[in-house]
Amino acid sequence: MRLSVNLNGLKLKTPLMLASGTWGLGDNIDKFFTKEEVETYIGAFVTKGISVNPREGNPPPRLCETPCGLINSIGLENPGIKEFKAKYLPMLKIYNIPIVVNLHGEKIEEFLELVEALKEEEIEGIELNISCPNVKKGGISFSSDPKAVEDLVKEVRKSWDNFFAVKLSPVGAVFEIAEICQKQDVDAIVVANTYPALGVINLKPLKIIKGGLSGPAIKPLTLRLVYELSQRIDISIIGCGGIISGKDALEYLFCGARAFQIGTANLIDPRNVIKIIEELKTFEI
Amino acid sequence: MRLSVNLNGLKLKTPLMLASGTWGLGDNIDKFFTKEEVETYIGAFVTKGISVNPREGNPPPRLCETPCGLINSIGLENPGIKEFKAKYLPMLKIYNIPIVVNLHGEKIEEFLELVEALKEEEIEGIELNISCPNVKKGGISFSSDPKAVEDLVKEVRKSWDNFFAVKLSPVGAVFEIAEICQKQDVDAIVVANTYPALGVINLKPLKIIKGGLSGPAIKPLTLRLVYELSQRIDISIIGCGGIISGKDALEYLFCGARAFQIGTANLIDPRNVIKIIEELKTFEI
Amino acid sequence: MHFGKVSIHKRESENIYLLGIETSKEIIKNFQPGQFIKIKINYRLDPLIPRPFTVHAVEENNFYILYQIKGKGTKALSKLKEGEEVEFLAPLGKPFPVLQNYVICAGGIGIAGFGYLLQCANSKNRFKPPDAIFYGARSKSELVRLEFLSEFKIPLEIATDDGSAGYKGFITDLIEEELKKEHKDILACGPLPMLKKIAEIGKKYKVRTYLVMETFLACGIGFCRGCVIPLKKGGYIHLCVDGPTFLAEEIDLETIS
Amino acid sequence: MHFGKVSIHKRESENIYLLGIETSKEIIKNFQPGQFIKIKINYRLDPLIPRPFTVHAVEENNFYILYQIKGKGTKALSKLKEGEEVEFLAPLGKPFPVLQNYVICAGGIGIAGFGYLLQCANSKNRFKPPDAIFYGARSKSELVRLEFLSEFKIPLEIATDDGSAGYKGFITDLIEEELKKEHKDILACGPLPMLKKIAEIGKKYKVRTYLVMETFLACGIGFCRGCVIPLKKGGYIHLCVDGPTFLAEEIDLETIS
Ligand SMILES: Cc1cc2nc3c(=O)[nH]c(=O)nc-3n(C[C@H](O)[C@H](O)[C@H](O)COP(=O)(O)OP(=O)(O)OC[C@H]3O[C@@H](n4cnc5c(N)ncnc54)[C@H](O)[C@@H]3O)c2cc1C
Ligand SMILES: Cc1cc2nc3c(=O)[nH]c(=O)nc-3n(C[C@H](O)[C@H](O)[C@H](O)COP(=O)(O)OP(=O)(O)OC[C@H]3O[C@@H](n4cnc5c(N)ncnc54)[C@H](O)[C@@H]3O)c2cc1C
Ligand SMILES: Cc1cc2nc3c(=O)[nH]c(=O)nc-3n(C[C@H](O)[C@H](O)[C@H](O)COP(=O)(O)O)c2cc1C
Ligand SMILES: Cc1cc2nc3c(=O)[nH]c(=O)nc-3n(C[C@H](O)[C@H](O)[C@H](O)COP(=O)(O)O)c2cc1C
Ligand code: FES
Ligand code: FES
Repeated sequence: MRLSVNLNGLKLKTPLMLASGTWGLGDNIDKFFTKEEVETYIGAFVTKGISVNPREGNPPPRLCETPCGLINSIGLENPGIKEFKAKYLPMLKIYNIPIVVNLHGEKIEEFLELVEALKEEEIEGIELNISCPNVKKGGISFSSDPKAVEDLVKEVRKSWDNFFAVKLSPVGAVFEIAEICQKQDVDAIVVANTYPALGVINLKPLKIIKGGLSGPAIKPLTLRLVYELSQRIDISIIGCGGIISGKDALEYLFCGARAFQIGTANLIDPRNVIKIIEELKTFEI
Repeated sequence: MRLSVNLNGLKLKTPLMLASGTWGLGDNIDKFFTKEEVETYIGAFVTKGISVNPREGNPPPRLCETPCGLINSIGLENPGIKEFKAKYLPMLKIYNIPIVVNLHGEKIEEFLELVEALKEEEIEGIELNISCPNVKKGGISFSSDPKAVEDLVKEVRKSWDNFFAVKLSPVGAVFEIAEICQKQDVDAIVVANTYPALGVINLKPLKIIKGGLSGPAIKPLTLRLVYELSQRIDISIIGCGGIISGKDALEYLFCGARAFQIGTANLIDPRNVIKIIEELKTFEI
Repeated sequence: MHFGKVSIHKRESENIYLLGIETSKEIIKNFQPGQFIKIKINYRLDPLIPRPFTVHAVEENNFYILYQIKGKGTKALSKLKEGEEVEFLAPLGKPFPVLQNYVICAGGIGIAGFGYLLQCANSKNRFKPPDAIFYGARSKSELVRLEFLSEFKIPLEIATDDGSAGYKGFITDLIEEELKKEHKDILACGPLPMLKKIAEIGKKYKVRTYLVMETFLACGIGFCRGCVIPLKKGGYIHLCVDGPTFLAEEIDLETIS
Repeated sequence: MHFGKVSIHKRESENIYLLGIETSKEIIKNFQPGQFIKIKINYRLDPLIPRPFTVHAVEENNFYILYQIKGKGTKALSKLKEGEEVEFLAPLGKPFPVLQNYVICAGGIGIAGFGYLLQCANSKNRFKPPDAIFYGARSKSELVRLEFLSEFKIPLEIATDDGSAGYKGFITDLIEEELKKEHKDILACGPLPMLKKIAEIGKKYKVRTYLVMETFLACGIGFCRGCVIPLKKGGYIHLCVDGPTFLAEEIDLETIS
């Protein structure tokens, strides 16, 4: 099949984007891929969620495996926008593929500050994380508050001309928020982030982890969202949830997604990217 | 551990209930269990969803396996309340364990008609299915309409004195509905039914199935709901979602459930029931 | 579930394997031709649901299934090693009907269930031997168990799509030739297009025609109601308890794809 | 991921197995003691995430891991048969520090990583042999690879909880005795309570104390940020890239459970 995709101006060589938070910030990429491989197989990088100030993230345990799934509660560990620009962005720029910065804020002002800080950089796109279920303020509240999302998206659109995506939470007012994004001229929505979940690390004494569920377990749930959304609205959809094979990716594309992101698959094997694209290539379409 | 449970008067020898729709209506039980086994291991039967009129269910495909999960779209195939009482109930009555009838209606009047029809029978309990994601009217609408649930529950409670449970959908206004159940004196809530999902049966031409996801894949999601609900409200919770081992069941009990139901596990192996209870027994508590 | 041990696991063609399972005679004595088992594939959670396979043959305290690799379940099954323990539920479903003057027709892996029918018919059981076996496949290399089949001394008609063995073309052509000569009942198992064609032929020659159907199963025992086959008269029938063999005229083959 | 083939798979005690993987010298030549691999367990989706194991030994184009059955991943691993293909990511993490006058201390399966350290120290590599090996386990039957360990002619001190071999009691008692005599650095791997005790002893005798830590890993390569160990000075460090071996004094052992 033909691999290149144009998402409202964002040109991807392949429909595969590396999902936020599952491949770092470019610091270890060269250990697993040659430059040529990156530029052949990866449609775009999406960075780990970046906030205004550095965040050290949540205390352990941050991970728990579940049947065909993974719960994470990283708590948005990241170096903050300043260090990101100084230290990490140059490493990413080595590669000739689009960079999409995933932004995390707890208030509209924070998002706008991040957008402002990125304007002077040559960055192809931004993706707003309004869905992270791990941080009480920000994440959860936006996804259940369409009005807040509307205000946020309107302001960001005003000050950012390049590619602009919003990453939805799979829970909350999904359809309403998708419609708002369409109306406010957002270029694409990423459907979706992780699902609120709980894992038991130890029974007695009870030790639990609350976090977001990702991986193959959630594929049928997010696929349903992508399908229903694509039936109702016109905005470009980037599918994200449980893809670990070329066949999984095709399911998303056939159910209405124009591109897709892979997350947990990178953690299982960083070179799954290549397997997925090679599998897509062999598909007759 | 001690196995017997008293759920507001419903006495269970074990906390294990057979979930609705996953073990039939009693017609094949004797092929897999002796009477003694049933009475030793199974806390209560919950019947397949029963409606006023017979329903032949949805056209195939009705099932699709997903990673660690199963999508079903049975469409509430059932013989209707009349035939249920005449033909199936007597088969269930052979066993000396509580029978809980799962009721499906699309309007309040239907539920009330069902309750009326069951009054003359010696039945220990009813469970209202307000959550089935497969039937457009009824199911989906109740779970996103707390007011409708309030009216329904109030009416049913007036005319049914025995054990009365409401089975919630895991999506929609879960917390609001749980609170309504508590306020209206419902004896227990079942948390929860299946998750709206989509499976791809064939890519080209695209053939999909929309239905409800069950099985181990959903365990971390429903466990989260059970935990959060148990922190907020006081009503007895019956956990249901992805239990296939004694350890899974314990996780629910430790996270706030007083009893649990097993569904998909029955389809994998009808005798999983026994394995689960034997595993629970060995647990020191 | 019952327990057994892999007694033999042999590749019969590129994608077809013969799996022998040793278990107790107590269990096997209840097996009838046309019935199936549901086998738990590996001890982990993926694939989640045990997969169904017809009983292919029985020998002392061993039974055999003949299976083709289709997806993840059968791929996982093919990794089983001799000596490994397996869990299965059996016997499930209804036996083949007892027919008098009939032929059997197998397309590809559809041959699997007929082995045990032939064995039973051979041992003065209530089942009667067919007058002929019609067996079609894509090419010679996909025709399996020919030696075993020939033991029963029943005329074997072969067809392959590429003509690499027997008649070049569809096995249904050969059946039609046979029915032109003499009317006989048909018991058929194979891919859906073949079954649809067989149903047509059966109707044309007014013979009783039985088709072995397939659908994804969950419980295999009537619990879940997931395995429906649409009926001509409306409504559905459940493959796992009422089938897998059905009278062609009763099934709404049109709506199945 | 790299590919390899199971060259040996041997039970060493009730719950401990030795798994040899044959792969290319190109890959193995990069392995250093203290580093680990992440092995994909079975080709299906459950368990989903490859599990980490320290390199236990290296021989020609084979490397070995020594592992204990804990949960579903290690149980699945134990079913691997000789000759089967395995996929792994390696080498991961930082090597052990290079120490001069030191002892190693292993509790239970904690012995795994030290095999390769001893091999390297033996072959005039930059790693130096320890002055002694302290090895504790619950009972004699759980002490594994003693023959292999004895090849290096380094004093081996044994302790078992039940006294069935060596000193009856904790291995940390023996270490403390040793340090009373002479101050030496410590490199320790084992269960958390042992590591906490070692950290105390190290502090008391003012010796450099390194602990091999554990946590559930996802990526194993710095991508996911899931493998944090809390630091005394506040903040976290990532086990998979900065560890698994850490200076005891830097880690906030109190908050780890
Ligand atoms: C009663 C019975 C007896 C059988 N006997 C034999 C036998 O003797 N030998 C033999 O080789 N096979 C037999 N089969 C078929 C066998 O069970 C299947 O090939 C096997 O289950 C496939 O499993 P899998 O995991 O390899 O493939 P899967 O990964 O399950 O996929 C197989 C194919 O089925 C499709 N599929 C999945 N879900 C559905 C659905 N809900 N509806 C329609 N299609 C779906 C998939 O898209 C795929 O193309 C029998 C089937 C039945 C019902
Ligand atoms: C760098 C490194 C090197 C290792 N080297 C070896 C080695 O050489 N030999 C060896 O035998 N083992 C080694 N281990 C440990 C080994 O990786 C684990 O025992 C193994 O992954 C367990 O997998 P499992 O699926 O069998 O158990 P699991 O089913 O994963 O469970 C094992 C235990 O961990 C608990 N657990 C699960 N998730 C978490 C979490 N998020 N936080 C805390 N606890 C959790 C579970 O409750 C359970 O008690 C090493 C670990 C690391 C990190
Ligand atoms: C360890 C981990 C860290 C993640 N961090 C972020 C993040 O910082 N921002 C974000 O928007 N999504 C984050 N995600 C969500 C993923 O980008 C992705 O949306 C989700 O995992 C579902 O896709 P998958 O099933 O392919 O993993 C993270 C996921 C994981 C597993
Ligand atoms: C095949 C099938 C049929 C079901 N039918 C019903 C039903 O009629 N009424 C109902 O309330 N729930 C029904 N359910 C939902 C189950 O009772 C249960 O809530 C759900 O499967 C989650 O539990 P599990 O993960 O243990 O299967 C059905 C589930 C399955 C798999
Ligand atoms: S497969 Fe469950 S009823 Fe037939
Ligand atoms: S395990 Fe992913 S960063 Fe360490």
